[in-house]
Amino acid sequence: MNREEAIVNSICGRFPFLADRIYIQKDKRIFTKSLLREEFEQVIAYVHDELNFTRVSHVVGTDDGENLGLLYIFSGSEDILLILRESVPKSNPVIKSISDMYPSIVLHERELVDLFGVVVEGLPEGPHYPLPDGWPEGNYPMRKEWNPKHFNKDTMTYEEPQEKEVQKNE
Amino acid sequence: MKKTGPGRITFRAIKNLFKKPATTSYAGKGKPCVEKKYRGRICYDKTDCINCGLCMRDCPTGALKIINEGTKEDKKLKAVLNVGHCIFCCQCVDSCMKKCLTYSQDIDFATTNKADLTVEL
Amino acid sequence: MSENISNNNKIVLPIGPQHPSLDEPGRFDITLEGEKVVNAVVGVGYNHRGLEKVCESKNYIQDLYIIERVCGICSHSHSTAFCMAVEELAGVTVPQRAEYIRVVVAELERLHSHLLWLGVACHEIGFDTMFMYTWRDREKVLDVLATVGGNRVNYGINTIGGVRRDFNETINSEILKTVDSLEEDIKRYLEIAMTETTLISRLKSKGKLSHEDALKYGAVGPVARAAGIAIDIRVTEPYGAYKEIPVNVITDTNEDVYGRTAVRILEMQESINIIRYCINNMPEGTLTVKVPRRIPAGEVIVRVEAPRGEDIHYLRSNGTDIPDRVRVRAPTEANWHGMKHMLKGGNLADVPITIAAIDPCYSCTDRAIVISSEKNTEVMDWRGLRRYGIDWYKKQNIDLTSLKIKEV
Amino acid sequence: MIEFLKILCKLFIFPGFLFLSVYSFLLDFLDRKLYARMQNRVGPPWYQPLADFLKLIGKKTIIPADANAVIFSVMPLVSLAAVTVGFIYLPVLGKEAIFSFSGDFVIVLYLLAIPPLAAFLAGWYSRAVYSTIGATRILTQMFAYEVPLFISVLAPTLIAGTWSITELTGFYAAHPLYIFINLPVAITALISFQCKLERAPFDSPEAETEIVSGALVEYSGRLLAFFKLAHNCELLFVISLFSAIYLPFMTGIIWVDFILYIVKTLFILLLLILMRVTMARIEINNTLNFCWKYLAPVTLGQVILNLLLRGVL
Repeated sequence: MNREEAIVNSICGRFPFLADRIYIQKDKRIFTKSLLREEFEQVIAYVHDELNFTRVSHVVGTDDGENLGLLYIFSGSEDILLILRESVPKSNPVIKSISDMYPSIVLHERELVDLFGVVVEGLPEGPHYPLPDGWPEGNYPMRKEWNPKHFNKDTMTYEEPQEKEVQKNE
Repeated sequence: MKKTGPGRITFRAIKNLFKKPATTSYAGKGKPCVEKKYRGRICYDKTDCINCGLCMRDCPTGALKIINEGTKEDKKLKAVLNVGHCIFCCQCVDSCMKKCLTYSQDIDFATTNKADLTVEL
Repeated sequence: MSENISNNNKIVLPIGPQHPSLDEPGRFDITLEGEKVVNAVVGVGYNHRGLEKVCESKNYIQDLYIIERVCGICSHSHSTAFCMAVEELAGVTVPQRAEYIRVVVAELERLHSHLLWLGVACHEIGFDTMFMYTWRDREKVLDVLATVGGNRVNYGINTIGGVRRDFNETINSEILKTVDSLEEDIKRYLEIAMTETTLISRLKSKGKLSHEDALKYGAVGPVARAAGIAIDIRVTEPYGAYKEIPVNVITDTNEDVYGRTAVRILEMQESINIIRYCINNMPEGTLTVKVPRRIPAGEVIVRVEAPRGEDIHYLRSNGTDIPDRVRVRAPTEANWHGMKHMLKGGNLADVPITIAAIDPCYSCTDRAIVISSEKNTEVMDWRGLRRYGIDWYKKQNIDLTSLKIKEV
Repeated sequence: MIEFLKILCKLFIFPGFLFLSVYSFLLDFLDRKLYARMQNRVGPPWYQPLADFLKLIGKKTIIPADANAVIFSVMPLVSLAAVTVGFIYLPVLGKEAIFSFSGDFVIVLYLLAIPPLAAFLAGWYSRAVYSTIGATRILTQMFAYEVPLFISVLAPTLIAGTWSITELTGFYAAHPLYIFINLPVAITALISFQCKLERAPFDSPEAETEIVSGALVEYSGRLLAFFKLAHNCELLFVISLFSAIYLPFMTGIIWVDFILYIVKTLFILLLLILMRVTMARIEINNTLNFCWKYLAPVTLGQVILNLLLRGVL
């Protein structure tokens, strides 16, 4: 049994609901399928405290249509990457910050706030990153429906074109 | 631990006084001379061009436009390059099946007029 | 003034967004008590260009060049990572010769990046002579890279499925010649770094990041290695030709800027060895393998050792010729987290060198449409100055009012 | 009348103000050129310092709203005036200065302290963060170098037994071998002069990468031009003072002496440049440590030695 399988087994032993949702993609990459928020919070404490995945490389936000996917990439003393995927609905994208366990996640969580419009509970106060301070509310550039062509850089407003639809109707 | 002390490069500094400087003065001294393999502005030879559009499809910045002013049978092709957008990756040269595009060693495009940056090849 | 100097003799010193010691815009609000730094607020994000969003609207070949321009210095490692990701999704194997060429270029890039860093670091501590010397020697590497790749910094040697240009005898001998002369230079730098008192006094025990903190804040690259963490993707997760090439991980236990300097100089030596090995053992063969334009659906995470540390790319495709999501985690991004920790407790004089010591690449971090935000500028009378400038140019018969700059 | 014109000529043309400014431009050029050549660069053309000066003169001067306008605009002139007046007492042609009296040494030392003070006041009343820090650093640095500098300049006078620069130069010119006694203080003086001129490695008051350009960060246009001119003149002033005290070799023939003076100044400049080229910037607290730990004891030792020698000789 190699190291990857050992890790998978230890996670599955602790969290039986994960058994069919965790898989080894290839050497040194362990992925999980989408977890709900509550599940994620349970797993992450275990991963940090007992499996010694003490470093978080980054968190990738993805737009999966209805939901937003968040991929947390952890690594530890071993060179295996463990990727935990959390899924939150676009309509109510609330997650809990893990910055108390992983102080280096703050910048990445801020990025989720700015680019995907995720609400991160427990994120320390701080400046915007990476968008400027005057950025209009409700504009989340990395969501698929946001098209940079409709953003006016001079007035800093996002104008959804209505003419186009009219043209279509014609 | 080696012995430490200040002024360890004094000798080298004095030696440099009698050496040729590593820099040259560029301003007003003509065009720079670059290696033969350097990727400069692209060149276009329309004789073999079939107007397939592969170069335009692969251009990351949309700097290159091949325009057909004639009809489908009687082609009058010309290439327009916006040097301001070009990033000199020369992917168009690689993408071209008929080897119509090549790169030159022309790299000096500085101008005060933005319109000068759009050139016909 | 009044807002900058509060009652209890604390001064908030803004370093940036424009400052001589920063190569790119970033903002550091340093709270000073006398000369001592008591607090630091790190603000980055000035260089956000929205590259990841752009990548989602262009095909893989176009993306390659966009990704290459994430960073001007470690461009090759970004493009290598992206290529590896695409190749893995497409399920193709790159020819051995191409892998070797990638490694040679990667190591040349490391040489040029570290020489650049050494120069910048020397400039930050006011040692301009060393700055000039290192940048002079860096030109040799850039010349070779221009011959190999065609450009000085964004070489464009990678393509999806291999490399675009081959090596021949002349290039090989040129590389070996450059590397030989650089080896002597590097020995000299090491000697200077070891013996020059003023240099040591400026670098020793500055910007401390202990082993535990480095682990806690997730430091990568030379910063982590200088804190004694032997993490090097070339060894821990070999990719490409590194599977066959012997690589030594350089570590240091100084945990400070001095250690980072030593690590970088020794890494240059290691790079030279790798380049020699590659040139002497380069297999013959083709350069590229055909990769379909449409990449099968899937997701992949690729790690590459850039000069500044671990570079992670996430790529997800949906079966078309346009990627679904590209995420670049540049090495600098990981090193920012410990910055506040490093700055605190030092002197004002240590601030530039401490910032420089992680070899910050703001563009990398921000991967970034610059959106001008003059709203935030705190110039005393910006509008007046601008008006004055416009009037002045008008007198010279140049009309600047046609330029659209937003009024504050 | 002719006597009066002669003095005016001496004051304003040679070896007074005109000579001072022209030669200081030349020294500035040589400083930059040699600095560049030692770094393997081409360096500026010979007219660069003058061109810079004229360019700055033509630029608009901006006085920040918060700054004290009077002090802000007067300080460059104070700095320049102090240097120019001080130069009158330094021997250029042979051992004769334009003016001299028995206590001019003290005057010169006072005038020497004015340019840094002017820069400090200019920085302090600019009311900007960088300039405030720069000004504080200037003052801190003054505390560091003033004592070693003064003692090392005054130590040679103990042997000569005079407080006049002209007489001092004359004394050492007559007894050239005595100079070697003063060698330790010559070295400390050179280092403290470098420190005084705020050149690398002692340039933390104007450290570009930390506090942009320190005290003078808010200056622009004409005022900055005069500060720069004053700084150049200060360089020449300090070099001339050094050559008068520690290298008083002369022949007695006026034009030979003048050439000797040029050679001496260039030699000292070379030493100053070498110091600038070969070292990294020292932090301000390390400058303090260095000056008080190493320079001050050496100079004090020299004073004791010279006092003892005085009794013997």
